[in-house]
Amino acid sequence: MDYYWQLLAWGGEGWGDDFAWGLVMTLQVSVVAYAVAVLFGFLGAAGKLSKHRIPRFLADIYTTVVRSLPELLVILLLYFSVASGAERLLKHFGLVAETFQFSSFWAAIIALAFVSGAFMTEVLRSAFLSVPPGQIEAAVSIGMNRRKVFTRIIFPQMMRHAVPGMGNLWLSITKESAIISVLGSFSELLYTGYRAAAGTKQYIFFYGLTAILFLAITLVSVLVIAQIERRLNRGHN
Amino acid sequence: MAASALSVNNIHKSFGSVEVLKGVSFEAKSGDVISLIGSSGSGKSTLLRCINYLETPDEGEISVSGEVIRTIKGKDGKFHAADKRQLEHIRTRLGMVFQSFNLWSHKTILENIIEGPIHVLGMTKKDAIGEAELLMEKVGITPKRDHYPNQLSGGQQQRAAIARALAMKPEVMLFDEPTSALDPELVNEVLLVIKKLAEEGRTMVMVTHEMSLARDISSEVIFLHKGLVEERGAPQQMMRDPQSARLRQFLQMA
Amino acid sequence: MAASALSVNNIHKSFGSVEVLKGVSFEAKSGDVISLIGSSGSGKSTLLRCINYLETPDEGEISVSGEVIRTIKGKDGKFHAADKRQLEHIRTRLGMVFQSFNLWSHKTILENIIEGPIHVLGMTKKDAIGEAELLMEKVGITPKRDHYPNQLSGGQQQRAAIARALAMKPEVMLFDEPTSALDPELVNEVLLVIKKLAEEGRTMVMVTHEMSLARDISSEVIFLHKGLVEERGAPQQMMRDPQSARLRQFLQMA
Amino acid sequence: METISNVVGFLPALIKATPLTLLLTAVAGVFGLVIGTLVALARLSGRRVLSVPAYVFTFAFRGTPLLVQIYLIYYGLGQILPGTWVRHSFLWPYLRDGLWYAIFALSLNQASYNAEVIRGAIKAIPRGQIEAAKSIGMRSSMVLRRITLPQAFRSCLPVLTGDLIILLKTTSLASTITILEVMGTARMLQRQSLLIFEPLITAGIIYFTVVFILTRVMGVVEKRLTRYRTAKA
Amino acid sequence: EETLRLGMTPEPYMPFTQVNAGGEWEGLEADLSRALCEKMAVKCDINQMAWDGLIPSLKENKVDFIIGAFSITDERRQVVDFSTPYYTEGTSFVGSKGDTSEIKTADAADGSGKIIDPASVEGKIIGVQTSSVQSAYVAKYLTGAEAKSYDTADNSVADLIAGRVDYVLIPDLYIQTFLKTPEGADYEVKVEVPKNVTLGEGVAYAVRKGDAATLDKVNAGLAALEKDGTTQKLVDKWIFGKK
Ligand SMILES: Nc1ncnc2c1ncn2[C@@H]1O[C@H](COP(=O)(O)OP(=O)(O)OP(=O)(O)O)[C@@H](O)[C@H]1O
Ligand SMILES: Nc1ncnc2c1ncn2[C@@H]1O[C@H](COP(=O)(O)OP(=O)(O)OP(=O)(O)O)[C@@H](O)[C@H]1O
Ligand SMILES: [Mg+2]
Ligand SMILES: [Mg+2]
Repeated sequence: MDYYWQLLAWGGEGWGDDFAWGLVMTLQVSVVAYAVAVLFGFLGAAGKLSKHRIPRFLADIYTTVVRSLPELLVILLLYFSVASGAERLLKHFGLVAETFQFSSFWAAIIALAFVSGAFMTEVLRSAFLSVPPGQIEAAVSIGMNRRKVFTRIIFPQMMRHAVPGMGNLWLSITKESAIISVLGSFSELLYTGYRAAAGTKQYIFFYGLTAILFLAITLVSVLVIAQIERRLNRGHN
Repeated sequence: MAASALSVNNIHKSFGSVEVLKGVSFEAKSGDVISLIGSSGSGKSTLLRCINYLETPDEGEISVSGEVIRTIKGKDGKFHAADKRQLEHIRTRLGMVFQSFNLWSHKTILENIIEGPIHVLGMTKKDAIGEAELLMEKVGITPKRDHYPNQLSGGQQQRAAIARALAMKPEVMLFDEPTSALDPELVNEVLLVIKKLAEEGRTMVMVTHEMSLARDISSEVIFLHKGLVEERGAPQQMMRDPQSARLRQFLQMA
Repeated sequence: MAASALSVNNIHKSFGSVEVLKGVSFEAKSGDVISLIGSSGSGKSTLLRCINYLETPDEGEISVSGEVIRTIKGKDGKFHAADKRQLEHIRTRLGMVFQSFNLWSHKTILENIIEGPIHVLGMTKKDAIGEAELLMEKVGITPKRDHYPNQLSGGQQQRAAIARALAMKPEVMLFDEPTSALDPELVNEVLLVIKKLAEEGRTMVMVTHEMSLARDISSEVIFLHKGLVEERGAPQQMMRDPQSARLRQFLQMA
Repeated sequence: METISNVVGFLPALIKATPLTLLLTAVAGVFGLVIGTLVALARLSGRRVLSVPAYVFTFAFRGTPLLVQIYLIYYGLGQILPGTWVRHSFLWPYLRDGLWYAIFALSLNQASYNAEVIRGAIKAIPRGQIEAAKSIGMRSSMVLRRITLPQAFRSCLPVLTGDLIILLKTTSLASTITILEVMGTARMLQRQSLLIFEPLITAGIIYFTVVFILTRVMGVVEKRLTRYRTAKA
Repeated sequence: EETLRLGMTPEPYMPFTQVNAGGEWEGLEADLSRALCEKMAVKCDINQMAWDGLIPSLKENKVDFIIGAFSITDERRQVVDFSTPYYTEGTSFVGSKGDTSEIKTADAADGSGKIIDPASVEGKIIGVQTSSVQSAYVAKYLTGAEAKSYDTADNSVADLIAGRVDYVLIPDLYIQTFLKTPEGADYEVKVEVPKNVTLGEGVAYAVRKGDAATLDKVNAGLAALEKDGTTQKLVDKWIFGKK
C-alpha cells in the first residue's frame, strides 16, 4: 500500500503532480477544442441544410471526408503540411518574422475540433430536423427575422434533441485530446497515464487511476448535462 | 378604388401533381370580416398559408395595404419572395392563428404571448406583459399564464394562440378555425373580440365551419370549391339563397 | 340491473394542486350515446383519458362490461393499474379518438388504420386492408390512403383518426370532439356513422361543443362543471329545460 | 509522385487488414446497437433495479477511455486467469485470442454511447404518439417495437451513423491487444518504414471508401424513412 | 554558440528513455544525448513530442536530429540518414521453465548464417513488438510460427505470463529486467538468437536525409564518446545495471 502512495507522491519522486497537470491540460484542451467543434458543427449543419447547392456540397465533403480520415492524419497534415505551407507563404511575402511558427498547441486543438466538428454537424443537423415545422412557422408568421427565429425558437428546441449526442462528443473529446501529444509536450491525462504505467510497469494501477480521473471528469459532466437537459425539457413532460 | 387592406390575386398552389388552389382572388377593405367556407380539404388552410407566404404560391400575388409582396422566379422555375426584409415586415402586419395552434412548446403561455411584441415589435418587457395580461383576461386564460402549452386543454390552447396573434396588433388577422375547440360560451366571447377588432378597422379573414358564425359576423362569405371561388356574397343573402348547386348542397346539409 | 357497458365510478384526478375531477360517476348501457358537455377546461378530455387509464385516476373505478380495471396502491400512495395484461385487454375494447388526433406520423393513413387490427387483434393484413378501405370510404379519405398525416388537412386528419379507432371495432368508443375540424356536411356523415354504431349496440361517450350534435344523437347528456356532474338527463328535455343555473347560462349563450 | 507510389505500395497490406476492421465494426456495431437500445430502455424504465445499473453502465463506459477499458479487460484478465481452471479448459483457445476481448470491449463501449443517443430520441417522441398506441390496447413491448423505437431511430439515425463511423476508427485500439486491423497495420508500416504520412493516407483512403459507401447508404435510408417529414405528395 | 534541435519522445521506452515523475529525462538516450551535445560543443534544444511527430518534424525542418531507439534498417535508410550506432542489442527466446520443447538452430536458406530452426517453433505462438527487428525476423525466417504483435515489449511479456503466447522474442535488455522480477522466476532464456542482418545493425540517431553537416557533427561526437569510453559506461549503467 505504501508503495502505491509513493507512486502518487507530489514532486519529483511520484506521479501525483503529473496527473494533476494532466487533468488540467485535458480539461483545457477539451474545452477549447469542444467550443471550436461546436462552431464547426453549426457551420457544417447550416451548410448541409442550406437551400443552395454549393454550401450543401461543401458541407457534404466536410462530413464525409473529415469523418473518415484518421484523426492522427488530420493533425499531422494540418500541422506539417497546411500550417507549414502557410508559414512559408507568409515568410515569402515578408508578413512574419523568419523564426515564425504556428503554435503546435493550437494547430492540434484546431485539428481535433475540425474532426469533432464533422460529427457535431450531424448531431446538430438531425436535431434541427426534429423541431416540428409548426413551431418555426408560428415564429415566421409574426415576422421574426431569421436570426431571431433561430435564437428564440429553433435553437432552444433543437438543443433538446442535440444534448445527448453533444454530451457523447464532449465525453469523447476529453479522451481524444490525448492525440495532441503528437505535436509536442502536451502531457494530458491519458498520455500521462501511459507514461506512468510504462515507466513504472504498474500498468493496472496507473490505468486504473487514469480511469478514475476520467470518471471524475465524467461525473461532473453528466451532472451538468443532466441539468441542461432538465432545463431544455421544460414544457415537454 | 378604395384602399384595400388585403388583396389576393389569382393564387395557384399545387402539392406534387395535385393542384389545390387554381387561381383564387379576393379583396378585403379595412374592417372587413371575410369568412372562408368550404368542405374539408378544399384548400382553405392552404390559402391562408399562401397569404403570408408560409406556402409560396406557384403563381399569383398578395398585397397588404397596397404593398405587393415582391417575388422573383428562382432557378427551379418557381416563384419565391424576392426581399426577405419586406416579407418579414409584411408578416408583422399579418397575424395568424393556426388550425393546430402551434404554441411554442418551450415557453409558458405568457412567454408565448410576449415573444413577438418584445422581439419583433421591440416593446419593453414591462409593456408587453401589461398588454399580455389584458389579452389573457379577455380570452380567459389568466390562470394558465405560467403553464406550458402541453398542460392546457384544447380550448385553452386555442385561446392562447388567439391572444398570441392579437398581441402583435396586426392590420390583417388570418384565423384558421379559431373556435373549433371552444364551447358555445367561448365562441361568443371570441366573436365579440373579432367584432370589436373589425370596428377598430382591422381586417379579418377567417376559415370556419360554423355557418352561424359566418352568418353573424362576416361582411362577406367566400365559398371555396375545387380550388376556385365558387361563390361569394353577403352572408345573409348567400346563406338564404345560394346560387351554385354545390353551395346549396353544402348548406342544406348543415 | 341491466348489464352496463361502461361504468365510471367516483373518478378523482388532480394535476399538481388543482383538482380537475372531483368524483365523477356515470354509467352507459350497450347502445347508449352519452354526450359530455362543459366549458373549456372543465375536465372533459381528462375524464375520457381517465376512462382508458391514459391518465391514472387518483381515486375511483372504471369497469367495462362489468369487468373492473384492477388497481393497486403504489409506494407513492397513488393507485395504478394492477394488471397490465388486463388493462391492455380492456383498452382493445375501448376505442379513442383524441382531440389532437395523434395519428402516427411515420405511417401512412392506411398503415395507421391497419396497425391495430393486425398487431393487436391479429387480423391478416389482407383482411385488415379490406376493412380499412371500407372505413376510408365511409369517412371520405380514400384518396389520402398513402399520404402521411402531415400532408393532410385538419379535417382529413380527424377523419383518419376516427377510422383508425373504428377499425378496432371497440365495444365502447370515446370521442373527444370528433367533429371539431369538420365542415357541416362531414359532421352529418360522422353523425350517421355514430348512429349506426349505436344501433349495432356499441356504446359511445362523446365530448362535444356542438349542442345540436348532443341533442340529435345522444341518449343522455352529461354536463360537467367544476369537476363534478352538474346535471344529466335526456338531451331534448335538458336542453329545453335546464335545471341548474350554470347549465342555463351555458346553453343560453349558445 | 514518390508519395503516391508509396501510398499505393502500402495498399495491398492494408486491404488485407480491411476485412478484420469491417468485422470488428459490424459485430460491435450490431451488439452496440442492441445492447445500447436495451440499456436506453432500462434507463427510462421507472424501476430502479433497471435504471440504476443502466446509468452506472453508461457512466462507466462513457467515462473511461476505451484504451484503458480494452487494456484492463485483456491484460487485467490476463493477470487473473493464469493458474485457474480456465487456462486448461476447452475455452482457453478462445479466451486467449484478443479478438474476443476486442469485440467485447468495443461492443460495450459502443452500447454506452448509443444508449445515450437512443434514450434522448425516445424521450423526444411526442406523448400523443405513444398514447394513441396504448389506447388501442397495444402491449408495451409492441408499442416499443411498432411506434417508439421506429420513431426514435428515425430521428437519431444520423447521429447513430456518426457513432458507427467513430467505431470504425476506434477499432484501431484493438491493435493494443494484437489485433492488427487497418490502422494497426498502418502504424506498423509507419514504424517499419519511417514513412509517417503515407500509410496513414492509405488507411484514410480505405476508411474514406467505407465511410463514403456507408453515408450514401444511410443517406438513402434516412430519406426513405423520414419521407413523412418532407413529403409533398 | 551554435544550437541544434533534438527531437525526443517522452513515451517511456526504458532503459532507452523516459521522462520520469519529476519531469526529467532519464535513460541511456537521455544521458548519451547530453554527453553528445557537450562533446559537439553545441547547445541542444530538446523538442519533446510523440513518436509519430518525430519524422515529420525532422523532414519539415522543425528539428535537426532525432533519437528514439531507431534500429537501422535498409528500408528506413530511404527516409532518413542514420548516424553510427550507439548500441547493438542481442535477442533471445524466452519461454516458461515448464516448457520442455527444445529450440534448435539451423543454417538459413538464404545463406545468411545461423538462424533458429523453423521446424522447432512450428505452430508456436511467438510474441514480438510491432515493427521491431524481431518481428521482421519472425516474419522472414519463422513462417511456420504465429507471430503476435504488441505495441510494447512489456505487453508481450504480460501475455507470456497470461499464457496467451508460447515464447517472446525480445531484446536481451528487457529479458534481464523481466527475469529478475518475481513473475519472471518461472521463465528462462531458451536460446540466444545468432546475430543476423535482419536483427539489425544497431540503434542510432537519425538526421534529415542529405543533411551531411549535422550527420558529420553527430558522428564525430559519437566517435569521441566511443573513444573515451563514455558510451560503454552508459550502456553498462542503463542496460546491464552496473554502477
Ligand atoms: N404538404 C402537403 N402535401 C400534400 N398535400 C397536401 C399538403 N398540405 C395539404 N395538402 C392537401 O391539400 C388539400 C387542401 O388542404 P387544406 O389544409 O388547405 O384543406 P382545408 O380546406 O384547410 O381543410 P380542413 O377544413 O379539413 O382543414 C388537402 O387535400 C390536403 O390533403
Ligand atoms: N398535464 C397537465 N398538467 C397540468 N394541468 C393540466 C394537465 N392536463 C390538463 N390540465 C388542466 O386540467 C384542466 C382540464 O383539462 P381538460 O383537457 O380535461 O379540459 P377539457 O374539458 O377537455 O377542455 P377543452 O374543451 O378546452 O378541451 C384544464 O384546466 C387544464 O389546464
Ligand atoms: Mg384546414
Ligand atoms: Mg379537451
